[in-house]
Amino acid sequence: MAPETLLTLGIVILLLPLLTFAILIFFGKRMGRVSGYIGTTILGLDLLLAIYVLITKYTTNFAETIANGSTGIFIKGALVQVKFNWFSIGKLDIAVGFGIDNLTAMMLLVVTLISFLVHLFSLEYMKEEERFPRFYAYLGLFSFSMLGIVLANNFLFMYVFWELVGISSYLLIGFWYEKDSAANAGKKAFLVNRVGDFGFLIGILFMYSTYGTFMFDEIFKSMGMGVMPFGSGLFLTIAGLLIFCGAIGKSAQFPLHVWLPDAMEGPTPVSALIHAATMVAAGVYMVARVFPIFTADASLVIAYVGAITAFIAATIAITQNDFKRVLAYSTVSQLGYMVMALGVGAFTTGFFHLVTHAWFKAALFLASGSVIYAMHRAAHALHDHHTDVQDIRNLGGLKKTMPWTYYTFLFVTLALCGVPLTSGFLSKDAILASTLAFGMLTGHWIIPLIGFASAGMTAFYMFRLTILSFHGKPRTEIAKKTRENNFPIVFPLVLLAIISVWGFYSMNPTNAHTGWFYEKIQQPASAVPENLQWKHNLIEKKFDGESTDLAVGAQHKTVHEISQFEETVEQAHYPAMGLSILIAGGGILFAFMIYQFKWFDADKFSRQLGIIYKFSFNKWYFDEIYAATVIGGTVLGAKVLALFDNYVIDGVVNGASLVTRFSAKLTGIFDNVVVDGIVNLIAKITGFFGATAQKMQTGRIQTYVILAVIGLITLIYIFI
Amino acid sequence: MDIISILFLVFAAVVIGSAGVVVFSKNIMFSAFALLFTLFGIAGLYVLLNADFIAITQIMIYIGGILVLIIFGVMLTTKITQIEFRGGLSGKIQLGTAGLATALLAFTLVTVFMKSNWLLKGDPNKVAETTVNSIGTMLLSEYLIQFEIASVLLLVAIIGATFIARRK
Amino acid sequence: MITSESINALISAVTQSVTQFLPETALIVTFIIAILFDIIFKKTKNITAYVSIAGFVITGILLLFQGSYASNSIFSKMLSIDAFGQFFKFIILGSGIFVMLMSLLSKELNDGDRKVGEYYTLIVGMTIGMFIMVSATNLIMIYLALETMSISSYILAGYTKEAKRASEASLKYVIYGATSSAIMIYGMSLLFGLTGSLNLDEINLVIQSGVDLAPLLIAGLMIVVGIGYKISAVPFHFWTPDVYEGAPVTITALLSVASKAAGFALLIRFFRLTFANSSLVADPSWSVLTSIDWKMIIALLSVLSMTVGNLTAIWQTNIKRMLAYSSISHAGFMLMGVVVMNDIGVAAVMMYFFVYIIMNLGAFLIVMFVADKTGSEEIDDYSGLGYRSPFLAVCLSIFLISLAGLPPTAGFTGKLYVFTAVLNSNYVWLAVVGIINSVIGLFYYAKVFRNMFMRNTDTTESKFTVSRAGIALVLLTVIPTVLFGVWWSPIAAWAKHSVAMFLFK
Amino acid sequence: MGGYISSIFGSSILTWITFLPLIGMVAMLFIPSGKDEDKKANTDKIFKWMTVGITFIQLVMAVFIYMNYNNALTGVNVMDKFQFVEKVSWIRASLPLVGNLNIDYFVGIDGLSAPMVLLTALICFCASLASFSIKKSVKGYFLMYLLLDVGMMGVFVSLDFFLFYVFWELMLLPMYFLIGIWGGPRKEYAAIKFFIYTLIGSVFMLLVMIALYFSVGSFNMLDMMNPANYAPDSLLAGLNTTWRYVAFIALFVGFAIKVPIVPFHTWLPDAHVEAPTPISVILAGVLLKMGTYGILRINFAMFPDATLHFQDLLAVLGVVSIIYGALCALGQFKVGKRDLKKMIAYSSVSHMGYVILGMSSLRPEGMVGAVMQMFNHGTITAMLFLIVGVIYERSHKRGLDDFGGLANKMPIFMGITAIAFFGAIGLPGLSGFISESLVFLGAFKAYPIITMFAGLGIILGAGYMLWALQKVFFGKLPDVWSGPWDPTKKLYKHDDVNALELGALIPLAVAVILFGIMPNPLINMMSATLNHLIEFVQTSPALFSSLM
Amino acid sequence: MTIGLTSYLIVSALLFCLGLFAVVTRKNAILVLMGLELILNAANINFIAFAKYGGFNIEGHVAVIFVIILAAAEAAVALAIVLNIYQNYRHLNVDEINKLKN
Repeated sequence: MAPETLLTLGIVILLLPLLTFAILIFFGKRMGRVSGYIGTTILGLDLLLAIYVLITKYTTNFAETIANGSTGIFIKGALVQVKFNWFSIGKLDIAVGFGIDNLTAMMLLVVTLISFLVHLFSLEYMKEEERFPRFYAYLGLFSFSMLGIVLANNFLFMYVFWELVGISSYLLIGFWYEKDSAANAGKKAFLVNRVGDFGFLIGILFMYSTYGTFMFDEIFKSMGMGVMPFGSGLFLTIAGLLIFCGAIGKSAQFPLHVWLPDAMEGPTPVSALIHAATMVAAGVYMVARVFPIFTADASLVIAYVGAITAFIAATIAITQNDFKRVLAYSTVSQLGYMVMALGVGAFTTGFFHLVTHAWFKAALFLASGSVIYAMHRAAHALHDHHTDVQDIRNLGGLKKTMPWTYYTFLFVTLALCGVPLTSGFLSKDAILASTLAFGMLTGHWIIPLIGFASAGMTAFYMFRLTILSFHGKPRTEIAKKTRENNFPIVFPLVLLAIISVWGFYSMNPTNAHTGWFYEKIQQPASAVPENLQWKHNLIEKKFDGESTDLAVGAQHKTVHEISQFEETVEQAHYPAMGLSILIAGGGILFAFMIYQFKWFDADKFSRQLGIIYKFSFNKWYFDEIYAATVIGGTVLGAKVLALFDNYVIDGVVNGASLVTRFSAKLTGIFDNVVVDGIVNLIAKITGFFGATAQKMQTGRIQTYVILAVIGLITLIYIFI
Repeated sequence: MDIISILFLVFAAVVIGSAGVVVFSKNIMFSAFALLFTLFGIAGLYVLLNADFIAITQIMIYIGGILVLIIFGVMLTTKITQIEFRGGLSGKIQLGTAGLATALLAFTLVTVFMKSNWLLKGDPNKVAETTVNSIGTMLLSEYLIQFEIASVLLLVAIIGATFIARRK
Repeated sequence: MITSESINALISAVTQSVTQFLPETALIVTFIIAILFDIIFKKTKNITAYVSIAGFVITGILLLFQGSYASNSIFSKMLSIDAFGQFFKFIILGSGIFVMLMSLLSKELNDGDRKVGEYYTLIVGMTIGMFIMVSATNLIMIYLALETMSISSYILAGYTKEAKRASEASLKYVIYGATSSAIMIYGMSLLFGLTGSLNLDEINLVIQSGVDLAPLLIAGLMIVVGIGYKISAVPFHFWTPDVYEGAPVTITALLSVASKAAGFALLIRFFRLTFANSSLVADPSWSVLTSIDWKMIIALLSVLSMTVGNLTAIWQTNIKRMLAYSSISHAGFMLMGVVVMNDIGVAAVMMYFFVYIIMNLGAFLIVMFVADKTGSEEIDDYSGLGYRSPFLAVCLSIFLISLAGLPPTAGFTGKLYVFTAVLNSNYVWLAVVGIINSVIGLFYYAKVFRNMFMRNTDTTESKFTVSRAGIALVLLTVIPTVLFGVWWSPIAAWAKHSVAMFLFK
Repeated sequence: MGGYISSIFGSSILTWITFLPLIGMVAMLFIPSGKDEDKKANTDKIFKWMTVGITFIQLVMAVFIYMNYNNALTGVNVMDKFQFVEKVSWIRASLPLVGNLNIDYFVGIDGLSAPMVLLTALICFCASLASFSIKKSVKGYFLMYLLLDVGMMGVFVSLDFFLFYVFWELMLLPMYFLIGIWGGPRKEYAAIKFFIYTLIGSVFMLLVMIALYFSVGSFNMLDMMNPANYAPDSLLAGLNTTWRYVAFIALFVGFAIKVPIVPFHTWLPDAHVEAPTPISVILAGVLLKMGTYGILRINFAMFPDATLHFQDLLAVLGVVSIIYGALCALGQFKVGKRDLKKMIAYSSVSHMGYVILGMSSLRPEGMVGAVMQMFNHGTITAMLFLIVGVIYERSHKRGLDDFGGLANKMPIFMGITAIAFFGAIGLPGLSGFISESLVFLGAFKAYPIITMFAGLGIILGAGYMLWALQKVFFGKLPDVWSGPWDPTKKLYKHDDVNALELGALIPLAVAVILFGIMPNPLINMMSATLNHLIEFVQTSPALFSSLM
Repeated sequence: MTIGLTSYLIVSALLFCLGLFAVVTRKNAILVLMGLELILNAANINFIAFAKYGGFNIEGHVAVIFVIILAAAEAAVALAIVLNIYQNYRHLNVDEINKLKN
């Protein structure tokens, strides 16, 4: 297969969902329900193409081309990319392009598959919706944007699609904009993301101003040759961290994780698509994409951010009662894992977890959708519009009424908890092993500690959720009346559950490193100067001048040249595995003890924990803190400024009355002397002079004469 | 002290004194008659300054014309009554300001005049022959155009004054 | 002493002078004919007006011919015949004709059985005074001319004599004017004492050789009082608003343009001839004699006039009064051109005058029409005018915009030239003051068009318009106001040509 | 250069595009407005369609200019690199002492002005469609409108400073009347405020113009850019002299008021709030650009030394404007009447800050970004104001609290609104993104720290825009609006936007999307010129000093 | 003390100021006019004095003649105006003739 065809296919994959969007936004209203089928079909086609691209990519070796000029098709290692000029500013070309390497190909599959399944799922789930075509149009836009991130081979396109993802998620989360909570959640998601994007943008600016290009491979190349922002390693670290800010926002890492749980206001398929598999994964994907630029310090920060996120989210998830919110915090926690993995230097592992997590988390969300949908229908049938159908306290016993949903849910929960024979076991175990190795090598023991602790908590809260929802007896009338959903809803669940089986990735159920995944997706060599890397990541063999060519696709690392880190990971693998099974098992057991067998009273337990429980239940008060500080501060500043501005304006006219009003409103905040003061003063002075001159005109002619004489005398005395 | 000096002092005293009466008198008729003395005094000064023709003109036009005009004016408009200076606070302020201003101006002028060098030519003590001759020559030669324009001016004044003063 | 040769020489000099004095002669003849016709044709109402206008036209033609003489001095150095004077004479003549035409349409003047014969006669008399004034080079000549003009204008200001406000205006004017001119003649007497001469060129020679500065300053300032009152420069302006408001609007118009023009011509000529070093032949950048800072004095007057005029104008409610203050501030602007005391400044003043006359006359014309129709001169009563009489309102707006000095109107051209002159002499501070003032000016002009267009927009009061002749007269001013805003080469050329002043060399 | 028709009847097409509205105006003057109601309605219609026709022809001409524009030519200070040039002697008046005062009618465009001409034509056309709702004194309105059009077009095409100044002031008065007569409740105040602010700026420009004239001896802008033309002892001769700085500041303040740059901005919210919709559109769409255009054309090119000296200050002012404007816009949610229009007005302050920041960088990316942003802000903000207008026409309300849920009532409108709002927050794919990114790219190279602060603007921008979007379009529809907008169905047959409004919105939306995806056509037009300008600014002072 | 030019000038200065004082303080319009005459006479004294001490410069005398003529004309006109005021107001109090003001 010619590289051109591969790239063309990639671009076709990218553009097909946009076609959905274009068709549906203009003609959707007339099509009605047909629009759903159109969308699903197109996405199905997309999926097939993605599978085809994946297979082709993984089975073909493309001949390298020698770069000739700055645009055209470039093939280096596993990376096939095309570059072209978007626009030029005189002599300065702004080049962009798309690239496909193994990582991309895999990610394409993840996105299209999940997207397709969500499309399918929504056919049923959203069928009552008035704006059904609009929903599919947005889904198309989202898929397009997400695929754009995946295919981008440069920062500019990355950012472009990054923002598009933001806006389409805004539209999807706020899809039910009649509800204030939904509209707020969409806005919150977008704004919190913007905060991350702000850092991302600055990071990109660092890169562009240093390297003069947006292209990943060119940046890596220059970096490998020792070019650094402002010529300093510190700024390289800063730049890396700024770029990572983008991921913090998108992947809901601490401290910007607050938007994700709120985003559950969106329709559940959207949650599955955006908040399980794709959008939130974009951050992780991006970190993986630019992995070579992170210095040791930057990596360490990344690892800690991931760890903290994983921990905080897990603690919160334990106490939540909303079905989707539990899953949401679980997602945040798992994303923390991925980031942490990337941070400690386990590139493939992190990405592997992304893929496996995508499947089972999507399944979890879709299952929750299935539950909610069923509950909704039941509630509708009972004319009950007050009960919160998402509250797990209102569920229970669904195992019987919804068996398909239950069993798939159970299986993927196991995968999430890291129980052997699931894909989750493979990936999570690998992560824990890496962190353990990292701790051993660097002494940062907190990271593995948190990793294991979170794993235990994950197991606990997932089974809390499962037990409360599905086991026992129905706690409400509605739950009793639920029944299993039909094909478009169940099929995706089953499919996703199936591919969460270990065998799809590695024949060895205990170690994924031997599977095809690890073979195809290999860690790119770092582009950072050696003195800024972890020593343990250095490969013994020194590169000579020629092979310092560290393009993204340069994954052809000689296999037997192995770094200290990789060695340690191998050593740590089995201890970590043992430990993780123990901890996960413990967590599951604990959940059963409390919720299934009720050996302890959960309420009493929480009361005993008191503050800690409250802290967790209120999500560590993040929202409140932000509302009080960042948002409050901004709003206050804006308010003050707007008042100030109002005052400046009106002050000119009716100074005095406004001063009173102003100071009544904002006593002591503002010393109103600045612009308005000056303007007022001028107005007053001119007014005064005008009035004085005015008063001289008394109408008495003799006064006039005196004044003229005084004028004369004054002039004489001035100039004498 | 020669006779000229004494005469000067007398005339100066008459001029300033009666001018003071003009300015400060409460009775308008007093003022009018005081003005008569002032103008006479000035005519005297002209004589001292060897300006015979001008002195005569002063008496004829000023006293014979203008002053009579003014007295007519007074009689036509005013019952002979007391005329106050401006009253009230604002009047007092104005009076004070006016007094100060004119006093300052007088002071300034006097000081400056005492110190200044003027263009002095010839011997002032030399008694000149009559000035009528040269004035006449000058009026009809160099100052011919002024002479003509003055006539236009008088015509304008006549037309204007008659128009305004005429009853409807 | 008196010999036949000297008499012959005198006669030939006088005849020669008279040939160059034809425009003024024509005016005097007009004056006399007007008086006679007024007496003879008592029944024909506006006969003096027609006679006067005809006389003015003839004067204009003769004035054109006057330009063909080389600059020189006539009547024993009493008057100068030069391009400078010619320019101002045209301006005066033009505004005189315009005001007479305007008067023919004025309801204020023509209502009842008022006799208007003297009115036009006095305008002619006033014009004679102004004609002499712009070319006078002798102190007594100056004084006489000033008085001729003043006496006419005292009467004209109170011409509607049964109206209280007109008679009040007249009284104020006469007291203020007579005092000012008395102070001026006192100053002239001092100048005479310092230099022993009444002729400006001889005075100049004596000053060059050095005189005492203190009395010279006092004398100069006292003369400035007399001229300053004519051009309404602060602090000698106080009569202006009251007289402008009280006088018939036609006379207000005449006072605001013609007498101001004469005053400026006099001011410029007086300073040029008296205080500039005349030993340098035709020096376009005059070198001013003595250490008295005349430029600063004028600058002070200029700044005061602009500022006080503008700031007070803001508070006015009567449009004539507002225009009076506006004319004070315009005097300040024109004084900026005098401050630099060189030819470019003079040219700028001339340019400014040319356009100022057009726009100011236009503004007063419309004020007259509106007052005739609505019976009010209050700015508040202009509200809704834009809907009652769009033509007048739009034209008034154009005049006011031009007065404010915004392009593309003629007013901008004037400002441009004045600022050009000021900046050319590096008087940046003065330019800045002027610029700030031109912004302030906008406030009160805007007040009028705000009232006309933005207030009372759904007025139910009847619409009105003016006669054909009225429209023609308005267009006569509107068109040049706009035209000279975008194309002024001819007036600039004329102004440049007209800075040439006879310098006794 | 051949190959295109550069003139019509012997005059440059620029002359035609500039004075076409004037011709229309004169024609309109001779059509009497109808006396009774029916006839008045008819003549009003004629005036409306005449204006639309004229502005449409203008637009066609602008497109024609665009198609015949040679991207390779630079312009700025090189006379023969300008296009569609027409130079006719206008005023030849000599003055004593200073020689001739020569003013030319000199028009021509380069890459800086060409996009602005296009923008002006586009905005004027769209705004003319939005003017159909004008009821009061229709004739007067359109006369003023066309006069305004002449002034704006003239500013962008003139190459003679004097001509520039005349056009600059020419546009002031119609604007004053348009706000003052056809505006909202506080129209008088807003109009006079606009007038005074702008006038203060322009009078100082006048002084500098005269001073430049004395130094150079010509009003030709290109001559003023050539250091060799400065008379050695003139006020503005030399390099980095105090007077040059003063002149730079005076000019800058004049333009900054127009832009407006904080702290000269306070006229803007008032003017926008009170102005009728089409005038807001023009105000935001074109007038503000005149300020930045002036800074580039005059401040930068004539005072390169001062530009380099004040570069940093400029950048700071840009960022202050970005942040301050954004915060004030955000503040509208907490303070005052919560007026949507006011919020958009403040957003303009913020967005124009990017232009200042971009140009201060003196880098190709920043400079192109700045000029791009001028164009894009023009289209996007014009859309925003049109959108407010659409709502206001129907409900006579525009408070943020007065609405909600309009998205359901007006779905098509919602779609277009989304384009405008997302364009304003710099969404990729829409034109605002390109220009803002370019500004950031350029500015970051020159001023990393300052630019980081500017980046905060994108967060705040998203904040207030989305907030407003939610307030007005999302949530529940208040009961007041649940019925049809116009129960009689006379004016609005549907709840959604009507064809006329779409006619105004869609061309702008197309421009926003088109230049968001393919910025090339626009960038190519300007890049040669702007690169040359940067080079000129950076090398000219050295050249200057070598001459001394 | 010798009587010289300065003596005459001092007399004229005092007369000038007295006249001015009358102009600005007297309420009766006719008295104001009288004050004016004093000022003019002060000027005249100057002219004549300077004429004598400036070498019998006859120009000064001519000037005085014109000033006197003017004074007469002015007085006539001013009195006519005053009479008119009297007809309109029935008094001559200049303070109360103040309807025209801001």
